[in-house]
Amino acid sequence: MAQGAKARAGLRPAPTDEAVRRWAMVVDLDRCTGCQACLVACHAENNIPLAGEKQAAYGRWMHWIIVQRFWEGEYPNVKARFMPLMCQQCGEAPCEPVCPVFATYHNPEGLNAQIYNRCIGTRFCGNACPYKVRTFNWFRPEFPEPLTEQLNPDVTVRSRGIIEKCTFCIQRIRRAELEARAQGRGVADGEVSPACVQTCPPGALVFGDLNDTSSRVSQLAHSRRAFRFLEELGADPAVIYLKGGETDV
Amino acid sequence: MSRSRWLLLIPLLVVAGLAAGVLLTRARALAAPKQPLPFNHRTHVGAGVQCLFCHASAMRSPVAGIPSLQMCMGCHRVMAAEEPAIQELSGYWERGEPVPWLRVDKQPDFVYFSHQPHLGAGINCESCHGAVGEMEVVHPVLRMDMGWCLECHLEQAQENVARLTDCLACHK
Amino acid sequence: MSDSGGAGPHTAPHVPGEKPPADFDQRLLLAERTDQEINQAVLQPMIQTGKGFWALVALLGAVVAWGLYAWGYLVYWGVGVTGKNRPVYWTLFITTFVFWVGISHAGTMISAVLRIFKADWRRPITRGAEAMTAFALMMAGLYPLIHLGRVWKFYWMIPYPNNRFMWPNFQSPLMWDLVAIFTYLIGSSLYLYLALIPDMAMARDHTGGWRVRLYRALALGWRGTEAEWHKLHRALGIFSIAIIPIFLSVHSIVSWDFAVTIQPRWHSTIFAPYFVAGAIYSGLAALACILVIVRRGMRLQEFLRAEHFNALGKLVLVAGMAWTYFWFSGFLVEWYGNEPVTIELIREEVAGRLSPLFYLQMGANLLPIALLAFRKVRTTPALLLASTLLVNVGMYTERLLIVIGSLQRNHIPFNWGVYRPTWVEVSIVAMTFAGFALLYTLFSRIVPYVPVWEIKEGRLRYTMRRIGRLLVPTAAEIE
Amino acid sequence: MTQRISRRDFLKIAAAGTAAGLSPEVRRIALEPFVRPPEQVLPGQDTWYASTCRQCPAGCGIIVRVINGRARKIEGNPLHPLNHGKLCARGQAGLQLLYNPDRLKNAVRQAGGRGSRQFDPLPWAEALDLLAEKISTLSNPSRLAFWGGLMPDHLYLLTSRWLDAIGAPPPLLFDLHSALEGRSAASRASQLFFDTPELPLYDLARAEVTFSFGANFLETWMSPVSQNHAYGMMRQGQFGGRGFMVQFEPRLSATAASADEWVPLRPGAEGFVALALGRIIVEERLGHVGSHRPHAVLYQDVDVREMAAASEVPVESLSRLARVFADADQAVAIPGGALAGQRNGLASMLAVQALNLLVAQIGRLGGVFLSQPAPSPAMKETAHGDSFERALELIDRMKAGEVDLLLIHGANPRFELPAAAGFAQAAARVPFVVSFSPFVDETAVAADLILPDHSYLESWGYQIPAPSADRPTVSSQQPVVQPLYDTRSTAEVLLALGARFGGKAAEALPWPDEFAFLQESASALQGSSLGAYDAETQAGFWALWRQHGGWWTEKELPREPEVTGIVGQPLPIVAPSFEGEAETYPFHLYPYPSLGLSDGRGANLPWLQEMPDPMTTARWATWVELNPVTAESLGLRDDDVVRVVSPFGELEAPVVVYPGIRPDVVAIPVGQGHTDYGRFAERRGRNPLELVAPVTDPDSGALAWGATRVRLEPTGKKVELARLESLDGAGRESTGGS
Repeated sequence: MAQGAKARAGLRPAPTDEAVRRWAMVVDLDRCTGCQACLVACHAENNIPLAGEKQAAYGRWMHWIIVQRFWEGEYPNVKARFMPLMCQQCGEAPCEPVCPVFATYHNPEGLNAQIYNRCIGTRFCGNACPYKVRTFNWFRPEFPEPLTEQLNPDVTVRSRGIIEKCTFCIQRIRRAELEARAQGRGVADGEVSPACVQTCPPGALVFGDLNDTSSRVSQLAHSRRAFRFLEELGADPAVIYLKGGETDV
Repeated sequence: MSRSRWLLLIPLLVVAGLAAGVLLTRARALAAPKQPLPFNHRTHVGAGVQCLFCHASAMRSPVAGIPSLQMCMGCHRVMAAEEPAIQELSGYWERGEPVPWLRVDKQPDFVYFSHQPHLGAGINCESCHGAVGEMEVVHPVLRMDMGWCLECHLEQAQENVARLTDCLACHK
Repeated sequence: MSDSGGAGPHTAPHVPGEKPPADFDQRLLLAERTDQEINQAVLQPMIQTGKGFWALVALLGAVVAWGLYAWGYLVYWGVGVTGKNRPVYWTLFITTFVFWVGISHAGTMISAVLRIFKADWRRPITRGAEAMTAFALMMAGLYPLIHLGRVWKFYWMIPYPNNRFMWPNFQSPLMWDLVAIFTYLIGSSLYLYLALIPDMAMARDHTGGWRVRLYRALALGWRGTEAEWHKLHRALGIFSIAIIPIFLSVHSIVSWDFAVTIQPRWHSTIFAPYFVAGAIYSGLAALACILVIVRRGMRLQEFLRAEHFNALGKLVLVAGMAWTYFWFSGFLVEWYGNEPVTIELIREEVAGRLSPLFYLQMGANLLPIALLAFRKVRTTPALLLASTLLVNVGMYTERLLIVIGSLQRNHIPFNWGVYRPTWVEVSIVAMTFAGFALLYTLFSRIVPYVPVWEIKEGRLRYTMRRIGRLLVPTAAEIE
Repeated sequence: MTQRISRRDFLKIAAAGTAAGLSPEVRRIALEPFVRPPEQVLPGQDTWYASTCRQCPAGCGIIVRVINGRARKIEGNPLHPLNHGKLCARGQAGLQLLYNPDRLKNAVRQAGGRGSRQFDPLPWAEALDLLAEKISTLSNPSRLAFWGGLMPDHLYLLTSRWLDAIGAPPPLLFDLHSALEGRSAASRASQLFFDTPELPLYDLARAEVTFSFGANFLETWMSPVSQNHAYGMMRQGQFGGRGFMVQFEPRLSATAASADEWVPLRPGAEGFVALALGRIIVEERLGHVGSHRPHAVLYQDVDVREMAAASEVPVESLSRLARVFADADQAVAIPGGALAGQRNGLASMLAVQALNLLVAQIGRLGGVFLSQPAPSPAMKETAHGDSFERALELIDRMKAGEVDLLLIHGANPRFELPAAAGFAQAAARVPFVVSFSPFVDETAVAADLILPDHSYLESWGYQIPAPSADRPTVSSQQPVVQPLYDTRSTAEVLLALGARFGGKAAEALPWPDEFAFLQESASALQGSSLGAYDAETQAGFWALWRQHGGWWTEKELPREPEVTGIVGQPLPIVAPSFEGEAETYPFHLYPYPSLGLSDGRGANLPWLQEMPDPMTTARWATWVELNPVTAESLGLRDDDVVRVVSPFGELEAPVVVYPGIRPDVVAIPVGQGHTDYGRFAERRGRNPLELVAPVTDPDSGALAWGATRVRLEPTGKKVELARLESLDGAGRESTGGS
């Protein structure tokens, strides 16, 4: 993290006072029950189209957040573990430098932004992303009437031929910031939460500003259980996982 | 020789065609839409009606909002009630039918725009919508494209420019 | 005399009645031929086109048309009609793109490098090679467009001033690609054209009908004066040197498209030289194939002769060895590095689903090296054709494995994928192969395939002088 | 509010704009401003309405984001004591129920006769006349039958009053979801053990050790959201440190995956394990609750070795687990739905409940409490759900031609019942069938008249959550948007009928409309000192009721159970029995409700169809889970199609080789296999209920859905199952093991 911040200061235009923030998410694997509420909430919030059976079977599904299920051991001593995976909003995002048109770039708040209407669909970022969390619009999105009514007006419907991915629900962040600014105050910790965090029944997901030492995420980020996924690749993710615990009896 | 001169004409024609196309689209983009009723902004503004009196939600909401029929009728039950246009208007009112006004200035779907922060920043309506008060029928005066937005965002206070020129500030 | 194709007055190749030395025929075209005969020998096959030719053109045209339909279909419905999926985002298009860029290398390699080193055997084949470069690049250039999700927005990759303050991202290897390929295409086309001017003039003087008009335009009023020759040689000299770094850069950059990502297998420091070696290998092989075929089709046996194929074969052999060396050093390091993902990839190739491709790749790339070691193979057109075709199959497969094979695996087994091509992709790939063949065929009928002036020039370089009792060839410094 | 604004009054920009997508092809968008602006609605600004989720019986509180008169997003109600602002996948998908393209747009009658699928629109007036006429021409009101399923409590109350008034038998409440989670059985067990029909409440959040016997409480059992919330607390939220959890069931569910230990046991042997544990605790005087003498009698004829053998759980692990359970300060044992699915269900449930008694956890923190009943007498009659036995009785009456008019609401018996139960044939004998389903489901197709109810986002109501929150709670339901179509609330239909008949029916339902009825019931809570809020006026109270999304007490209010005399005699030891000979049908069939589609009612919501199953990551289909050993012995691999044959039917589906299941068990998710029910559900997968024997647990009368044996026949066919995970990845986290 620290090293990430340093690199940002060094390699990128220094962030303005407005945005010393770094939005981050904590995923407590000890709480996650694989209930998939996050996945559906994400579809609802972000107008994510559905692939349908045939396409889904061929790896064309478009979820921005998935819950991976890992098997350990063999029957009868078999264990299954869940691990949600969404865009890690890397500080040193491998997807950013390869985009020829700046459709994906690093925003001042440490978000790994994807500007849909700028994307021309080289899918280079998709190859560069080690987490494979970038999905592609293979066809025109379809919403049989009146399912269009469910679409969230704060999020555009992506056309065919472009890459999309988890944005940490930027529209919710923007809404909260505008509101806070209108009232002449800052955004309080816990005021903003992406759809998945908001709905997560066991409270496995926590969202907040990693650079604010008092925020819940930065507290949890210092937990003994904290780790980053594929940390060795040095992408400096903004998603911090907390290892599942063990109870000895 | 003559052949080569003819050849020279081709690029000229192409350029001319392109130019014509561009101009036409511009003209079309700035044309006034055909509204269902001959609403006249000049007379209303002339009568001293403030923009925000009718477009009240601009202060608090992303959209400025079109005044409700109730609001129109508020005055027009008595004022100029015999005018044919007003007759038509009250026709809508009696049928309880909304007037299908046509949008004048609009942004594409991938743009996030909210009136509230802009008015909050003290920008007045005219600076974007032009002198609506002098228009019989309102038509767009500016092509509200990204360059135009940036011009203004870049002139803001230094500490805000980074935020205001961040793509995510306006793109959704 | 009006013949401006030759250089200076015609001199007999050697003193008549003398028996030429053993290695005589290895030098170039020293047979008893007047310039007229040479011109005719080159122009005849150009002008006389049989049914077979038009049949071929029609066939190729049909394939291209179908490919264009497939492209339209792709643009209309979206990339979903191809076999791409997550995580296999790049497939046949990029593979074929790399392949074509590779092919385009031999042209400059042969004509520029050999020109600099004054290798005389290059003379009859330079034009064929340069043409190959140009057309292969055109085909390659299509793919960056075809594979876009929104091709109608391709111009955002071109840096042009706009009121949005938006520029392309020059950090992206794709932009490097764009620049490199453009430069290379322009450079090699000019290079091709320069060397063409004298022959255009020659053709202008020896043909009739619409051709004369065409050639007059193209010959830029070349008259063959001493000054013109001087300028031409200077220009060619400059180009042949300038184009070499470009030609090296192009394929290095193509390799970096892959190497700059942290995708397992792609993320390798040796990729640039490895790709360049592979490119030259496949390019030279492709050139050999083409030459054998054209030689047959255009009855150029007397220009393209065993000694050319022999020399070319040697080059292919060397390139092949270089490729093998780079491939092996890459493979060895991956193997010993023992990174789980990479090992998974190797397992997949050696024993897994990819093994057929892998062994095809190895066989088709290594066997020719063994074959080409024999002079007999190098000098027998049929055998040469077979082995070089093999090389191209091998190199295409190699790119398949690099692009698609690697993408099917990544750091997260949960996210692995499989890829199945669709008719759209195959049609479009076929389109570029047909397109290349079509352009090449038409080209060979409009432009003297054998650079006549270079042949003649070469002939002048060698004159036989009698010194005492010996008959010695003397090389004149023309270039 | 919403009810006073006509639908087209709303601006239509948002919808038009979004539909256009990235291509701004719409050059001119029509803006339709309000005719009369409703208060608290600002154009383009979102408004949140509090209501109650009706996707499952739990009754979570929701808030719905409405912009320009369109519902855009559903979230949990942060004030609600049951789900604390959280919501599950199915709750989130409620929007697609509202905006489903296959909804019925008005009342219809099936012109070409049942199953013809020719639906002629019928004006409501005529429809009601028709229904009224059918009722009045009944030779005897007892020949009217009302089959209810997942009904909101207010509707249940109205219905039963109305039926009672016209002299018809009370409504039958039976739906597959409740059967699969063993609601009626749990209620019966509670009756026997605590002498009340209210469901027990297990204090997961504060339990140190949790023994769950076939309770899939993180996926579909009872109140998953609040249980998930509690689970989170149990893991990381409590002071006592991280809790310990053991799951006893034949198939490793998502709940078992989250448990610290999974104990695979033979189907129907859960009770045996519980008994054995109890016996060990008593025998070895484990734990720190003093003497076990008073409870010794419970286990006097239990033989641990027998039990171990019968359940195939080794004695060692039994005694280890017994210690773990007894030594904990707060331990709780949960009798789950899988128990109710066996013919010894009730006995097993009692055995498990007894464990709580043994460690004195009845009415203690981290132990067992009782659900809170309706806080006001006005809401007293709440739905508890009937056993499968009752359903079979009604079916028999229908077969015998004793039913002339069948009304069906909130259930889809033709799909949900075991095919062998013969509902379809029975319904064919009923002269006139009326369905209130908003969709054309299998049952509606076999109905003469369909009077589509509103979707729950368009209608009024209230719900008493069961199992309840930690305090008395009523969850209120209000329309968040104007009804999209010419549908009508079933409550309104009943009230209208009442008005027509006059007399007793009218007296029983004196309210002019549903709205008035609910206002009255709500105001019964006004002035309570316990409430989280109160108001002077009825109108004020009603406003707060709607803003809060219901009423609940300010403070937690645990309800301590009283055990009955049943604990004075030995616990019953009942061996499970199964349909089908072990020789010809070597495997146990284990149908389980799918996380997304539940018992099939979610199958028409595309989000839930596309949502991966947490364990197999498969979607859009039905699959058959086999233990790797079993699969290999049959030469089956992933995606091979296998035929599953039971004495009652057969089906074909692709195989999922599943490490977490007993070799002698075959698990199939319920939910797919619809023949009707809209474009997203139709002709997709198979319904395992076709295989299930229509047998019950004689003690509780519950459907013994787990008591069928099957055999497997490879077909040699192969299909590509739409999995999220890569089969090559083989469920590994890293490539290390390759």
